[in-house]
Amino acid sequence: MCGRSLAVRGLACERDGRVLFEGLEFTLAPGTAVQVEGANGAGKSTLIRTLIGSVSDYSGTIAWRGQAYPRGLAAMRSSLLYIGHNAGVRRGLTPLENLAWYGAGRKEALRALDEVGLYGFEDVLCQQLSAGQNRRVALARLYLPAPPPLWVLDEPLAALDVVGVASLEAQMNRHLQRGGCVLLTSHQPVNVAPLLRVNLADFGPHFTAQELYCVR
Amino acid sequence: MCGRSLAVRGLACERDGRVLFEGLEFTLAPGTAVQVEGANGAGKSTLIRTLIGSVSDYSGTIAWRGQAYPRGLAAMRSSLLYIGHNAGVRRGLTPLENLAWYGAGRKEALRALDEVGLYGFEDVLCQQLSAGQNRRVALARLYLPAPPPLWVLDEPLAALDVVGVASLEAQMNRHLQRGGCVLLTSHQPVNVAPLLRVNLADFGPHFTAQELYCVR
Amino acid sequence: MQFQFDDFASFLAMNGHGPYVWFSYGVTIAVLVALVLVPLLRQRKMREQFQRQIRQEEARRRAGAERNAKSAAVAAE
Amino acid sequence: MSWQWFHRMGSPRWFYQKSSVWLPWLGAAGLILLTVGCIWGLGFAPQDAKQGNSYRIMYIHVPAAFLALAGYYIMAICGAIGLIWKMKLSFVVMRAAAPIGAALTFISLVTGAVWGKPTWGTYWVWDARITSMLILFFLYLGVMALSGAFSREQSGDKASALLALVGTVNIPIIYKSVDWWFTLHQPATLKLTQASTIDPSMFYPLITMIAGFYLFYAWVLTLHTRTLILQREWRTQWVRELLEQPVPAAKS
Amino acid sequence: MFRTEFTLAVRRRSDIVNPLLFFVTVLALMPLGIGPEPEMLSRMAAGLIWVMALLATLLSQESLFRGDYEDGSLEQLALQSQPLYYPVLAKVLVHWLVTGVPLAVLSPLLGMMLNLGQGGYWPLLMSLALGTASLSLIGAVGAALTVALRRPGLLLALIIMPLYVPVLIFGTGTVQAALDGYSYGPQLAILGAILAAAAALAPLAAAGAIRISLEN
Amino acid sequence: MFRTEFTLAVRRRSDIVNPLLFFVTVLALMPLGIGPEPEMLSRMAAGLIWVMALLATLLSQESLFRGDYEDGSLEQLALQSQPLYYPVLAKVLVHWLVTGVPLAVLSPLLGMMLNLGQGGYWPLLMSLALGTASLSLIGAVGAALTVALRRPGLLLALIIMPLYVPVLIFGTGTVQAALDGYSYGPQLAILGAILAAAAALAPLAAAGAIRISLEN
Ligand code: HEM
Ligand SMILES: Nc1ncnc2c1ncn2[C@@H]1O[C@H](COP(=O)(O)OP(=O)(O)OP(=O)(O)O)[C@@H](O)[C@H]1O
Ligand SMILES: Nc1ncnc2c1ncn2[C@@H]1O[C@H](COP(=O)(O)OP(=O)(O)OP(=O)(O)O)[C@@H](O)[C@H]1O
Ligand SMILES: [Mg+2]
Ligand SMILES: [Mg+2]
Repeated sequence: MCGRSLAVRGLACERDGRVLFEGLEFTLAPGTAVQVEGANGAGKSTLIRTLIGSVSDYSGTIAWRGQAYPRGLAAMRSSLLYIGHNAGVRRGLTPLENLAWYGAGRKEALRALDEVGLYGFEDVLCQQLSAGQNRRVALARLYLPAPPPLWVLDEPLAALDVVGVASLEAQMNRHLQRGGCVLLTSHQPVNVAPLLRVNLADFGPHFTAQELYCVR
Repeated sequence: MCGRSLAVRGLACERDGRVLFEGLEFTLAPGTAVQVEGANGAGKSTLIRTLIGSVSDYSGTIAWRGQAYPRGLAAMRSSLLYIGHNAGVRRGLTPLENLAWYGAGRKEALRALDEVGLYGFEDVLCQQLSAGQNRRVALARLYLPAPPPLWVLDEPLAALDVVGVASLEAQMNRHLQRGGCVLLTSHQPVNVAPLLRVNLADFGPHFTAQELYCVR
Repeated sequence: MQFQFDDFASFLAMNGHGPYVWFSYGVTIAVLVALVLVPLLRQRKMREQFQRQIRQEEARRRAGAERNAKSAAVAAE
Repeated sequence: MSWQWFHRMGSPRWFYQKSSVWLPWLGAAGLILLTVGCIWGLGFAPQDAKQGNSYRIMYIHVPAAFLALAGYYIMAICGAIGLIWKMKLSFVVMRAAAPIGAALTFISLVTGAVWGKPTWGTYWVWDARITSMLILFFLYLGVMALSGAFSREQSGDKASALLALVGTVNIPIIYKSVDWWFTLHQPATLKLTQASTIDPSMFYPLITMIAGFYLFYAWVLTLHTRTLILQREWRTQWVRELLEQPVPAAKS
Repeated sequence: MFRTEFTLAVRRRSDIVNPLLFFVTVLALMPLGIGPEPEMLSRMAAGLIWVMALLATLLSQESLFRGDYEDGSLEQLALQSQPLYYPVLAKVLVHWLVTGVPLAVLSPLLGMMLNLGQGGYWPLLMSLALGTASLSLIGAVGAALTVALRRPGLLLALIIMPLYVPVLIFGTGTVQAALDGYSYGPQLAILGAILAAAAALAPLAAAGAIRISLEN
Repeated sequence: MFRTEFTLAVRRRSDIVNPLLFFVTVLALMPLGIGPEPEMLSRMAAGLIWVMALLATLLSQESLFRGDYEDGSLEQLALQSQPLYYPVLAKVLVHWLVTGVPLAVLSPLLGMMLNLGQGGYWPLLMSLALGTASLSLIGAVGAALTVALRRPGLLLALIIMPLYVPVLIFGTGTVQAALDGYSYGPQLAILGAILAAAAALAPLAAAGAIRISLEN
């Protein structure tokens, strides 16, 4: 479903003159998940935003289905579902309207909201929902029918309660079985299979603040 | 150190006409921690904001060292250290300036920042730090010398990496041994002792959306 | 006290000041009537809305109970 | 003990039930006075020597202007009571008073402007009284906009009450300063005539209209308050029971 | 898309009413500043009304993309494969409908209060209706450029103001021509031409600006 | 406290420069709108400058408490046991220093551009310096009332503008009196009295408003 999917070769990023990672290599194959790991400030979010083409100062190659960026970017975008730190939930709209904004029909949206445990909150303004409920509104997009094959999720488990985490893991597993692929970051262990774990510390530069002044 | 500390009797809160919890009772004794648990939207943050006196529409009594609110509020406030969802980090200031704003001297602030793994980032603007690093700036207040006895932390583990979580737990344990007390919420298990766990679901009203339409 | 105008037409005309006077009174009456009607209409709308809400709640309650029963049955198996 | 009545009065339910008794009387009295005053003022009061018949606008302009100002103080006092004694009902009354006051201010502005055309030959002049009335209108709008801007009602209540209070401190200052500004510029062409020596035959209908406007104000304020009470308390048992009754056919 | 935007705009009704009220209040303050002499007011009426309409449009524009940026939905929009032209156009159209049109409709009343000469009302209304559409379009570029800044406030004003100048000149020119007894057709035609050009180009520029802002 | 506020203000330099630039550009636009006749401009100069100074102050005030509210530091401030009066006063003082004072200093230059009569410069500067301090104080109340709203924008203007009227009147009165050859001492004294009253009361009201906003 993902074709030859996402391949990263010799990727390096720097911020503020500090190299975050270099020589990063991995392949995201159809039907597999990749979890990016690393300490706080290691550059996970930066990596993700690079991969979806939101940040363009990097060296190395990123290729989507064999086509290197920036040529492959448009194709990648059309099969991308991205949920970042900022969940993309409009706080002045209700959950239902939020999903409608992403093009969901009313019935599917109701189904999806029900699945993320927001039954009964469809018509409450999002600014009145709790932190975790807002996250769930964003995640409801994963439950819409015929989702895009490539899911890129930056800390999707943050703010979710235990039941919510289990439900999300189940949904990701279902997606992998369908042949989709998932790229995610998380500080907690994530229960999906098959899972490839990429630790940014392994691609760190010789000498980083993280390594030197490690957290006690 | 906490005297007779924080006692909650028959507390009930409602939001938008929906009862979040009622008949809530617990005591936060000196040298102990209380972890408030509950599903997303159960009312943990609301409870915490009620206890620190930021929200005043509740029924029941809250007492600090035997003095009921609102009379006991001032005394509670003077021994409170609160870190909420919004961490209280000013993004236009550097970590060092942020701590200075909370009244820390330069030397102590540097020490504290070092302890939360921000050595080398003292003079970077907070808006350039990662999500977890921002959280750490807020948490650095816990590492300043002579902290207030009552710590109230709303999801302090969110966005922290594994090392950060361990370090924070160690610090909380140290605080408890000193005779301080900690009230926190978290969706992850927290490794502090002695720990009393209060689940809001046990004090739920007869009939809530959460109970009825439970998350799968 | 007596009626100040000769006939109805001159009452309407008011020596040429008619349009001003009648416009003022018209606007005033319209605003006053609106002040009365707005709460009444809103009450009526609320009543309807409320009854719909009760029906919806009832339906939800039933659906939720059904679902709970079903999951309990699944768990028992 | 002696405070019991006070707290009972603060209960929206008590107010709703009590007010349904005197509401019709208030409405009837107000409407009768208004009708009588209108007919009297329009048809039976004598013509003014200088202004001809256009002065008949006074019978609505002046009461509306009175109530517009009084309404602001009523609103602010209710807000203050709500802030100090945390009385729910008084916030509700405050919220109800804002649109009514704004409507009356609007009436006095419009009727004044229309009156100005035959009298001064222009719809609008920047006269002290008129200018400060316009500013009063903005103050009303500000209170209304602020109270509606919060998603949580209680916050909207308190915030707009505070604003109304700040406004009351300012109204006299604003009035004084605008007055001073006006005398500084002294546009010689126009002046509000000093009609303090108003003829009794013109004065009685005016008194009737003023009384009518006050009663009408009380009536409409009660109506608005009752609606707001229902809207706020619709989750409580007593409102549920009340609302479950079928909609009365003709009048509610 | 247009529908959602419109819902959002109507939901925060304040966005519609506020520019209008701002317009009216500032114009009411003007005589307090410069004195109430009718003949002086009448000479400046058209200019004052136009400048204030310009300010009201400008200031309401700050929030055009801000909400969407902050909650991440602008990023989501940019990730979609279709061009940003249409979403931007929809947003601008809604903005014009909720600010420009009411402003134009109200302008005769304000003209009256400021003693605008007879015969100036209709041209004023027409020129404002056409002109505010151009202003909305041009302003969108500035709003897009400054959306990534935390406090764009008056910087936006600075960027955009010079671009507004031609609209302002021909707008007041229309009214002045009518008041002086000339035909005001040509000026209106020029306003129309400006509008057409802006409609074609401004959304493109704004779309580009959004992409630049998002990379920050 | 004052130091930190000042650092913050200077760090986002744009906050200082923007109101100033706004002030200058709008005033530069004015002749375009209302025609360049010198004698007409000179009659309105004082009024225009004052109205625009008022607008610039007003618009820069929106951000007075916003940043602190959003990052949670306003809540932290409110939790402290000392009264909010002094922090508010410090903030207002800084605001005045970075907007009002530069504005007043620049005003003679603009007066020259608009043909303000000889002898009006000094009173203009004095009245602006005194008056903008009152404006900052009064505006702080509005800023505090609207800080919890997501898009206060022009609502703030609506709330505050009527309260600005006395300051505006006596401000222009000062200049007018001077231009007409009278002594302008009394007007300046009244401005001073207004300032004294505002300094005593406005921070109190603003502190109350902050507490209300935080409960939202
Ligand atoms: C503060 C608000 C106002 C109050 C308390 C007020 C009150 C009054 C009163 C008591 C009179 C009759 C007494 C007299 O004849 O002098 C009057 C007359 C009048 N008012 Fe007002 N009014 C207010 C606002 C306005 C406004 C906003 C307008 C016009 C836009 C207006 C236009 C007039 C006119 C044209 C007259 C008749 C003037 C005359 O007798 O020569 N007034 N007003
Ligand atoms: N400002 C508000 N207005 C109305 N309702 C609110 C408001 N804030 C919270 N609520 C409601 O109160 C409930 C509890 O919210 P709260 O933030 O306390 O949840 P929580 O337990 O902290 O959840 P989470 O684990 O997601 O942080 C939510 O269902 C929400 O809808
Ligand atoms: N806009 C920026 N300007 C300058 N430096 C930045 C910027 N954004 C991030 N950085 C730096 O890049 C580093 C990596 O940030 P990033 O957000 O990618 O970390 P992360 O791995 O996602 O951390 P976390 O686990 O805390 O989310 C940080 O040290 C930060 O200082
Ligand atoms: Mg990150
Ligand atoms: Mg929470």
